[in-house]
Amino acid sequence: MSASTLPSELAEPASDHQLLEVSLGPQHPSTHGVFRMDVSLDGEMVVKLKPVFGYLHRNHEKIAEKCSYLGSIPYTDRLDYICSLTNNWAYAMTVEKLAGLVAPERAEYIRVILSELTRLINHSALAGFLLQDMGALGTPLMYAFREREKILDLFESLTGARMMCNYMRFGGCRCDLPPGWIEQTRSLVANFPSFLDEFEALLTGNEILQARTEGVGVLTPQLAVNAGVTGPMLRATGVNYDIRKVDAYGVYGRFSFRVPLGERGDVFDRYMIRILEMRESLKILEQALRDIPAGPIIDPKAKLRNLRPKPGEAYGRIEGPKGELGFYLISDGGPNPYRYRIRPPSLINLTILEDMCLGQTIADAVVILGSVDIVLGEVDR
Amino acid sequence: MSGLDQIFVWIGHRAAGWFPASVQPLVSAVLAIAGVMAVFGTCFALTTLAERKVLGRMQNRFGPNRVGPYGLLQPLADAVKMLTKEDIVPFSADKTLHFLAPLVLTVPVWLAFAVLPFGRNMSAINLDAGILFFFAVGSASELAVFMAGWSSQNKYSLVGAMRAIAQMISYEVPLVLSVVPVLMLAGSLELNDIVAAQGTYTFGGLARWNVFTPWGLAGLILFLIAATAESNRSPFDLPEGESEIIAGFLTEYSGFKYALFFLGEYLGLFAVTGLAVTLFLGGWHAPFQWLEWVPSWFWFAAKFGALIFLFIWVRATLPRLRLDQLLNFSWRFLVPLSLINLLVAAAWYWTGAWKFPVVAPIRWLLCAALIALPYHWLGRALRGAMPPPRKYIYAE
Amino acid sequence: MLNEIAFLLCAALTLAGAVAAMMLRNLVHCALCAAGAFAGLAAIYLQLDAEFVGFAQLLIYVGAIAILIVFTVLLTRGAEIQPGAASSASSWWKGVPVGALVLACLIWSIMASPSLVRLPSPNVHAPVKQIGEQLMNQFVMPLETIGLLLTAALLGAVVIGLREPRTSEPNS
Amino acid sequence: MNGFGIIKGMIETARNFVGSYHDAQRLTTVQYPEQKLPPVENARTIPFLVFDGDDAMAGLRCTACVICEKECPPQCIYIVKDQVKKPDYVGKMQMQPKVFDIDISVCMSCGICVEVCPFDAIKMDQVFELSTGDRFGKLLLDKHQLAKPNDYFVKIHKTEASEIDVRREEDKRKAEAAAAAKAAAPKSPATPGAAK
Repeated sequence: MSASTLPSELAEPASDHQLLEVSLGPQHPSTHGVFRMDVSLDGEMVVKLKPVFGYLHRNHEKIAEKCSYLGSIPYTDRLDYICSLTNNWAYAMTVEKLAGLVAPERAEYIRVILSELTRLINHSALAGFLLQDMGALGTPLMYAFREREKILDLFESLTGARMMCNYMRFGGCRCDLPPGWIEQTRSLVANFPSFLDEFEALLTGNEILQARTEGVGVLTPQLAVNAGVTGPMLRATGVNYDIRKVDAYGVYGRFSFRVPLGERGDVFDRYMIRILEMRESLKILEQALRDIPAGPIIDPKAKLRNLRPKPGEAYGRIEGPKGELGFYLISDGGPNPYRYRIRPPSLINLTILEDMCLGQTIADAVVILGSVDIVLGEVDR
Repeated sequence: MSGLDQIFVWIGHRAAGWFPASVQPLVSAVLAIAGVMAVFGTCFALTTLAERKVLGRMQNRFGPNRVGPYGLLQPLADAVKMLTKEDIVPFSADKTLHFLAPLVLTVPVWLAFAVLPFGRNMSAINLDAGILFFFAVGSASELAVFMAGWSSQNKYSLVGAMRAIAQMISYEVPLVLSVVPVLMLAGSLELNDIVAAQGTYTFGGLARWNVFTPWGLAGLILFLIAATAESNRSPFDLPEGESEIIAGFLTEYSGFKYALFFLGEYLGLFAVTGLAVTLFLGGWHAPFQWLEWVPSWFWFAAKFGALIFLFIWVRATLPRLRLDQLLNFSWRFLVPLSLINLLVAAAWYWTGAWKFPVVAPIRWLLCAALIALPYHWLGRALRGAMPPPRKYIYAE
Repeated sequence: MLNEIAFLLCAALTLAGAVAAMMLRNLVHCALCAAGAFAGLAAIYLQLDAEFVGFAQLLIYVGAIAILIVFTVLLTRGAEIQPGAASSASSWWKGVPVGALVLACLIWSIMASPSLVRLPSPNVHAPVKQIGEQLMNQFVMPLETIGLLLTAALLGAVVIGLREPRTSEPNS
Repeated sequence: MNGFGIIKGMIETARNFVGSYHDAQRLTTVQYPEQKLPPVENARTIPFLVFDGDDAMAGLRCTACVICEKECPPQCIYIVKDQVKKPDYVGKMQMQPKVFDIDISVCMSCGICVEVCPFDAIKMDQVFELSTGDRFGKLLLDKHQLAKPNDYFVKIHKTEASEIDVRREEDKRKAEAAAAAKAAAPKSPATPGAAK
């Protein structure tokens, strides 16, 4: 759209057949990172929407082919930089399948605790950013970040870094829980529901929020399943698919928790599903913290350096906060993988953005993008 | 008439006295203008700081506290920043309009302060048609917003300007309509008469302000909602919806013109708040009889501060409405309600003549019901068919 | 002395606005100059101490009609700057005599009319209350008919403006 | 649209506003330069080289085995071996690095070099005020800037450091016992009955 046509374009604002081409470009306050939507508007209504991404492509999968198995663990932190521990777990689980290692009990419990804490971080941050897109100037976001900071402090005292944890290893975890860590986590889990109640009191009953989200960006279960959408977005449309229940990987089989399912699949359902999922994660955390066993945290057979799994392939997947995060590795017996492929839930959930946004206004397109919960690190890899 | 209450009037007369008689009216006018501009200029500076500090405290963090004690010099720092920042004008912009827009927005808003009574005989002019002057001057801001949006030759500012004009036109109707009951019962358009009408005190020494009557309370709520929309503040800040169209019609402005726009916006807010205080909260009258000794301008400032805090509080809490909801809300909710409010005021006036024993509470409840029921029905109609409350099934 | 200067200033503003509204090439500039002319008129009313009319003029013309004109200019795609369109037709000299003729008969009819003979009525300070009462008592019929007329015009505008509901073409 | 949800939300922000004046939970900001968060033991920012004793270059534990250089994912360590050998803490002759550079603008503080180092020579530091004016020169730290004494290591990572010191003391004592036994042994072949 060269500059020369701009003035004439502007001279006749949208009437029936003349569309206003606007690119909600990589530099836009509410695209959650470098993501562009080429939108053509008829007045305020979205007529055509083409998502453009790739601005944050860092060639992660090719670098992993040249890096040793151990070397690419810190890179998985940078995939979905909000929930680094679940990325680590998915990668470590895939390599364990490849190399035939088994993590001891205590390590599996620690992994469940850390991934549920990461789910709390992700969902509360999402609710905060969704309201920020709707115009609530930062108040819900600040409440969400106040709770997220407490969890990040726990991560820092355990793994050393708040967001780039680099904690899981093949066959277990890098270091054991520091003294007093479990008590701190128990007290956090104890008073987290009070934050959720405060958050719901501030938002869920709010008429403006209901007006802005009900019936907006409706996703039908058939389209969701056909497009391969997973995670809270899929469950918001009513489809019962949660990999923690389907695969029962790790020690999830031992915990009793429920999976909330939505009714209409619009933005309000997605927001509510994430709030309810946070309450379920709290239940899992209570049970895991209650009966975490003592014992070693790494499989004695696990080798740190020049791990050479026997040739073969493996696909490991977990229920990440954004959906089914999968790693597919092919090993040719060498110290680094022959092929290293990631199934990014954010990218796959993003492919149907246009179907949800057609017919809505530009303000809704921004809110729908917010409810899809994308992180560009994972979308572009 | 205690000395402290009339201190500003006394200073004005003494200062005017030094000049020859012929030019005295001009001097007193200039003094009044200087006084208003000084007071509301500093009030603008302090409100930007107060807004950031109160917003901060509501979000569990400190507001600005690095520049000066408790951040008091922050407005000065902002002003210097705004003055020194480069004033970028886009190449394809319409230079003259781009320059004129902030002026056309700010100048009329200063005029609106001429009519407001800040204290006992402390209003710049006693215009016979005071409120009409206030709204006449206030309506020029739409033109300025259009000039800003159009001259920036930028898609976002064009969309922002369209939204701003649609919002301002559709919220000016309820703004004016919610003021009409006050005029009807006060019997005059002059603001000093309206304040005088609220001057008497009832049995418990409680002042007889308009807000204590059902139509007054409804009128104040309607007026404040329409006022937030007129001054583009939070639930209705669509014209510069940060998350959607970057900064709406302000996108292409920087440097001092940007600051001028904010000055115009805040002054519009002050003017409307001043009017709300005068019409519904009894202008400069004390809330109780035994508080009469406190100077009158203090009461005006206290009520003014309370309403500004309310605006900031609303800004901290509520998300933004969509354009179609915004217009529906005005035309299908506020305008009918303010028309019904006229009926309630009439009912209140006619039931004034009843004399049987416990008349006041019955009369109050009757009129309150007259406004509450339509409020509920219109609310339900606006929301459309009540969708069944969401039930979330849990799969094991 | 002060009044004369003020009056001349307002008159100059009004005239300049009106001429500019006619002569400028960019239609949006014309619309805004027209708004300037309306404001000048309001200033003249205020000088004649007709407060109510002055503020009403400011509210209605500058507040609403100017926006109306600007919107019509914008939405009918007139806002483009027609490059090269001469602001005045080539055969302008034919128009001059016609203009002079119209001006002559205007001036003649004003001079001949009896109203000039009457003494200028004392500037009665018409407070708003008096205007209100007059409107409600003496001129209630014209007020109601104008109200009906405006409502009819409003409904007509809405009907014309109602876009035919576009059949949204089903996509993919 | 009856507005009670909005009022409930407003009460919530009001509670936070009032709470921020008396409840520590509702005002969580740490005023950074004046107040600082207590240091977390496991925290890690950039690596540093540990040396025993007081002479940095002589007491350097690093034996230039270049394992960390190979394992570092972003390849930000550069080592050049020195020909001169020096005895380590148990007296065994070990190599030492002539050049040991870490480019801390490339380092992503992942801590893999610490895990793979067999000599406990490189550990993760906790200093984070590293901003410098020069993007290239000053961010390439050489051996002298990286070396820090062992008691600094004990101060910041207490548990890990104390374990390592205990193990090293034990090795040193075993080595001296072995050396003493060896020194006593040459005399014993002359008198076979004396060796125990």
